[in-house]
Amino acid sequence: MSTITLFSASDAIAAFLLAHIAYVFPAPVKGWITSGDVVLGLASLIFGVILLGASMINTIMLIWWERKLLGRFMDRRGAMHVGFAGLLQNFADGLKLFRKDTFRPSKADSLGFWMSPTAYMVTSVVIFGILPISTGWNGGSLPLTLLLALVIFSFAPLFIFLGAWASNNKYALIGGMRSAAQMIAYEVPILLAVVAVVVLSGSFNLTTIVLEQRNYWFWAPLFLALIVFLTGMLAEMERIPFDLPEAEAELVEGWNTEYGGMLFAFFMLADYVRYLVGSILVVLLFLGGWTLPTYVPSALTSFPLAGIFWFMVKAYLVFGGFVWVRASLPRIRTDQLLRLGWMRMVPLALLSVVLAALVVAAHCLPVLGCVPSMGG
Amino acid sequence: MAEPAPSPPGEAPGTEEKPLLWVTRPLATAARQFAKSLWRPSTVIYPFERLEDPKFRGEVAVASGRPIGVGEIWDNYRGVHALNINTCISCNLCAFSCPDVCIEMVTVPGGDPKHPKKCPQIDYGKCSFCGFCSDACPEGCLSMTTRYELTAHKREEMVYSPAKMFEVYKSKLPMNPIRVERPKNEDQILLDPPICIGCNACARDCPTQCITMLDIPKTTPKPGEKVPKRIWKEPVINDSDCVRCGTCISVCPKDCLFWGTRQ
Amino acid sequence: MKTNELAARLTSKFGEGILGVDEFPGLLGRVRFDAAIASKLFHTFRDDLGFAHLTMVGAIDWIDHREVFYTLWSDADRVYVMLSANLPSDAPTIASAVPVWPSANAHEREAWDLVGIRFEGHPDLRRIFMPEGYAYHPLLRSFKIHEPEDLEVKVRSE
Amino acid sequence: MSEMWVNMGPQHPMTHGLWNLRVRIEGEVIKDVEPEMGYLHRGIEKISEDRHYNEIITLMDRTCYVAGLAWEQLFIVAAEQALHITPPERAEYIRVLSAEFQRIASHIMWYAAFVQDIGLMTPFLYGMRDRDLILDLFQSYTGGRLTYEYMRVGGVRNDLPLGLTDRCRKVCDWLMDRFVEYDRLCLSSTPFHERCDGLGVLEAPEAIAYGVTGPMLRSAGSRRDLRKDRPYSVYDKLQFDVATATTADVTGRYLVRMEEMRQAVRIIRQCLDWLDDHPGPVMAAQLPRWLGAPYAPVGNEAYLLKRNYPTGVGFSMVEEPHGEAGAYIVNDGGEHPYRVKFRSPVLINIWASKRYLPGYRVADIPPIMGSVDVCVGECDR
Repeated sequence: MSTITLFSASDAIAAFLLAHIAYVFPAPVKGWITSGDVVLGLASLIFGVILLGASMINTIMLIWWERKLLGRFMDRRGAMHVGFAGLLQNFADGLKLFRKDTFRPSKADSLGFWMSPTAYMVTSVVIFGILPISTGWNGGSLPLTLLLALVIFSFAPLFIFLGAWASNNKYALIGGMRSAAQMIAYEVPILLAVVAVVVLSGSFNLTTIVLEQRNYWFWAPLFLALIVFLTGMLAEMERIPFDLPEAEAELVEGWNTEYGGMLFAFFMLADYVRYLVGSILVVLLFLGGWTLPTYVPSALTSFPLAGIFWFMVKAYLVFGGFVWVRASLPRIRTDQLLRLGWMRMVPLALLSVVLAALVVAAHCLPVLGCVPSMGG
Repeated sequence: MAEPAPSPPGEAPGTEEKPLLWVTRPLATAARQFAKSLWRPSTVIYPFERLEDPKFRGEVAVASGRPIGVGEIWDNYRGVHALNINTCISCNLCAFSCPDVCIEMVTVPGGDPKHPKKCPQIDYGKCSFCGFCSDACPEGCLSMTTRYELTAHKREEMVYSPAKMFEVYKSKLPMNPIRVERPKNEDQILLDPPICIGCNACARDCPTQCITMLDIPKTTPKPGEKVPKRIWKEPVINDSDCVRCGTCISVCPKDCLFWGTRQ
Repeated sequence: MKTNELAARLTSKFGEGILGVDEFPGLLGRVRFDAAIASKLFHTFRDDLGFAHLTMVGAIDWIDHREVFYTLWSDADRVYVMLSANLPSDAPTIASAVPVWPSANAHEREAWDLVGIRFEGHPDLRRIFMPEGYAYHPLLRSFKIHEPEDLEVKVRSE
Repeated sequence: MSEMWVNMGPQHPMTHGLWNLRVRIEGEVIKDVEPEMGYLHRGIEKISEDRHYNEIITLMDRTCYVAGLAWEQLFIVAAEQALHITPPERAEYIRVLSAEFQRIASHIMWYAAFVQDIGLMTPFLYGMRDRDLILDLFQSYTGGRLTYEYMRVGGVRNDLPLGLTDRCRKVCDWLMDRFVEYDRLCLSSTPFHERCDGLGVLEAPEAIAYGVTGPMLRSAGSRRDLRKDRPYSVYDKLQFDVATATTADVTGRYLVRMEEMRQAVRIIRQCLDWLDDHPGPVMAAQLPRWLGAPYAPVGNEAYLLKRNYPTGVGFSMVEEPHGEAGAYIVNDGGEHPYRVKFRSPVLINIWASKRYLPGYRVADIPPIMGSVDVCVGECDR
């Protein structure tokens, strides 16, 4: 592909830097430094830093977006004083949290207590490395990107439970256990809904899945799967109405009750990273990724970085939907949540797999104008 | 035992209207509010938009679809007191009526040296803004305004001296226009004449100058009593001017004044 | 039911245990009774007279003695009645109403806490408002409000 | 998981105030509870013994800080009985108007806090927004937004200002629309029913035995309402229905409170019509001196013995927004009451949680305790 991608840009920067640094070293080292391996390594590093910065900024913008949206749903304004329309408010909040003392309860387990926020943060951010934001804007095009993303996404309950247990607090422990139960329960419908997408697209590669949606976006045939996926994502992201692990009415702050200052900020930021990842997955799997329908005038899709722009617009709108749900529904109970997951979502997801298979079969029927390109 | 009555029709609203779908109605309600408040939510950006600003009241009322304006009758608010030092008669009634004992009468310049003028000083750290003091004020010089911002860095700053409250008065804030209906009070200050020594303390300290010492012909001294060699005087209280502050009772050295009803 | 009917019924049942039935504004009456018959009287009021609802238990310190009063409500007659018993100040003890009306539990804890009435047979007679180990019963007339230093010391020494 | 005690409070989002609910749980199931009160005990009964009758009114506002006027009415009814004073009828109507508006404000406050307890924050802001209108009305005739100090022994502080009744009518109409909106957010929502149906069940006989009153009792099908059963003030001249439900659970309490708000609007409208037609004084013509507006000092100790004040007792029970509040005043003929005893409905309703909480789950505590409508100020006094 001739367009500049994020990775090729990082590669160029790395090569440029190494080529200029190499002069100071003797010849054998010089040769090794300018070799492809080192360039690739540095390029990956630069790529990671750019990605981290972009994801963090997007995350903080997401918090702003939620605050503003939620404010309007509730007949109030949301953040509005720091920066234009409160855009910088979350940076200010972050600074405030950064300046706060981080402390550990005396009877908390040291390793688990310190490790869990970091691990939670890392496992959340690292998903960005494999999500294709636009054509060419991903780190690696592995054949099983989708599965990898979901696997990393489901690490979280482990670290949540670790941190909750380690902080030696009853509320935290209850919250952690709820979190583990809830996330494990909702892995199943999510994966089944994803299976429907995979059946329809014939690939586990996210880029391929997006490209397969060039004729129609998958939400139309897979509406049931979309509902299941959205519900499951709400549960995985622990948002109202499924935010039982941090149900503040009974559990104070749930599993992160004992965390304060920057540690809390880590948890909170990682939460929003996960919200962003969830919204992006919805866009990738069901809403056509960075593509727009063909009847859209080409002026809207041809400007520079149009793919990323439309992609982010979609992701933010999907997250707006999550905010809308948060503004209108109360939180449900653990047993009801599990019942909803196993009794309603799993059958619906299975049904949607069958529907996807039917759609594929219909494509192969000659009377409907067989489109044999489906499937891999 | 309470009679267990089945819920009559119409007494349990909402039960008859079943939701169409799970969550559609709450979602629609929130969305409607979103559309309504998109341009102008009904919250107030407090330090910049103020309810006491008349222009602003209308704006909020129109924008948020409220039936009445925000803070429409703001002037009745019971806020910081305004004190008109010039008309204060030092009657002490405000201090007596204060349930929190936060009013202290302090000397202000303006009185004659023998009888210094005293005006109320209010400790807002204790004040509960009940308005009993301004209700009790017979001259209407202590009144409550719409000022409500009382933050201070030190406790001493919460104590408002008469001069400070006079500045509040001079700032022309809207005064509380509510005048309290005073019940007719038949109790008066009465005199127990045999005990009175005519010392003039009550007339001297009366804030409204409604006590005059009149010559009383003291014709029949009690047997064995030593008759002072001076003219007997007794206080006579002009009842229409009396504000019933009780100052005369408290200064009377012989406790010969008391509350009662004239037959 | 009228006040005199109530008086007649109670006197016929308890005899000298009932010290008198007074007129009381807004109530069916005030039954003054001897603390010795408290438990039986409560049962009579709940079971025979239909006063199922105990609304208030309180106590007054009359310096030379203390008075415990109970107000009861009857759903059938739609009327309140007040029971009151005088207890000696040095041993203010009366039978608990908890076996009859469970709602007396919190009321009696409050009366013990604030006025120092002992309710015999109460399952859990602890202080309810004041801290555990507090030295005073604040609603006694001998307790003066303006003694902050004194209070502090007493609480700490416990 | 083995059993453990969890302290919910004194500073906990569920408590709505300062009290402690100790819960013994096994897994997520509640085995036993132990409410602990007293964190907000201010000794109002003791302070009242040192205050003039009218000065106690300032305490009444602070007894329950969301239903100040209801508690003022409670005290006033008892005090007027103890002092043998009859207020003018117009004052009674204004009091009922205020108390009913206060009932709506308190129930809206309850609604806001309760729905936030089950995780939905939007109604909180809607509720606060709508309650603000009532506070605006209160401010326009009492002068206060939270602590009103409006009622006086023998009447009320001042008459309604011009145009207030029309403004009240507008607010009433607007509120009726808002109640529909509240129901749309909660009653038409399946998750709400999932969270509230069948929780905290307390049937009527048990509720009566445990002394539970107010909406909690009426949600069990009992038609007990002191405004009907033992009318005080002018409630016997007003038309309204007693709101009841049959389910005795959290949803039932929600329905009862919502209906009570509608009935309160109905009462308010009748009061407004009456007030428009009957101008007149709002303060009794004859009052003892120490109750009049200037609270002059009493005088010398020697002459205190000369006074001839009436003695008496006052007993009042009032249907307060949280339940049945009571006051018992002993007037021994002084300026201060000899003893004031208040009955707090919330204290008993909370205490009965020993009966209606065990068996449910930890996640059910917020909706159940939320449906009690806890106001710690009046619970601890």
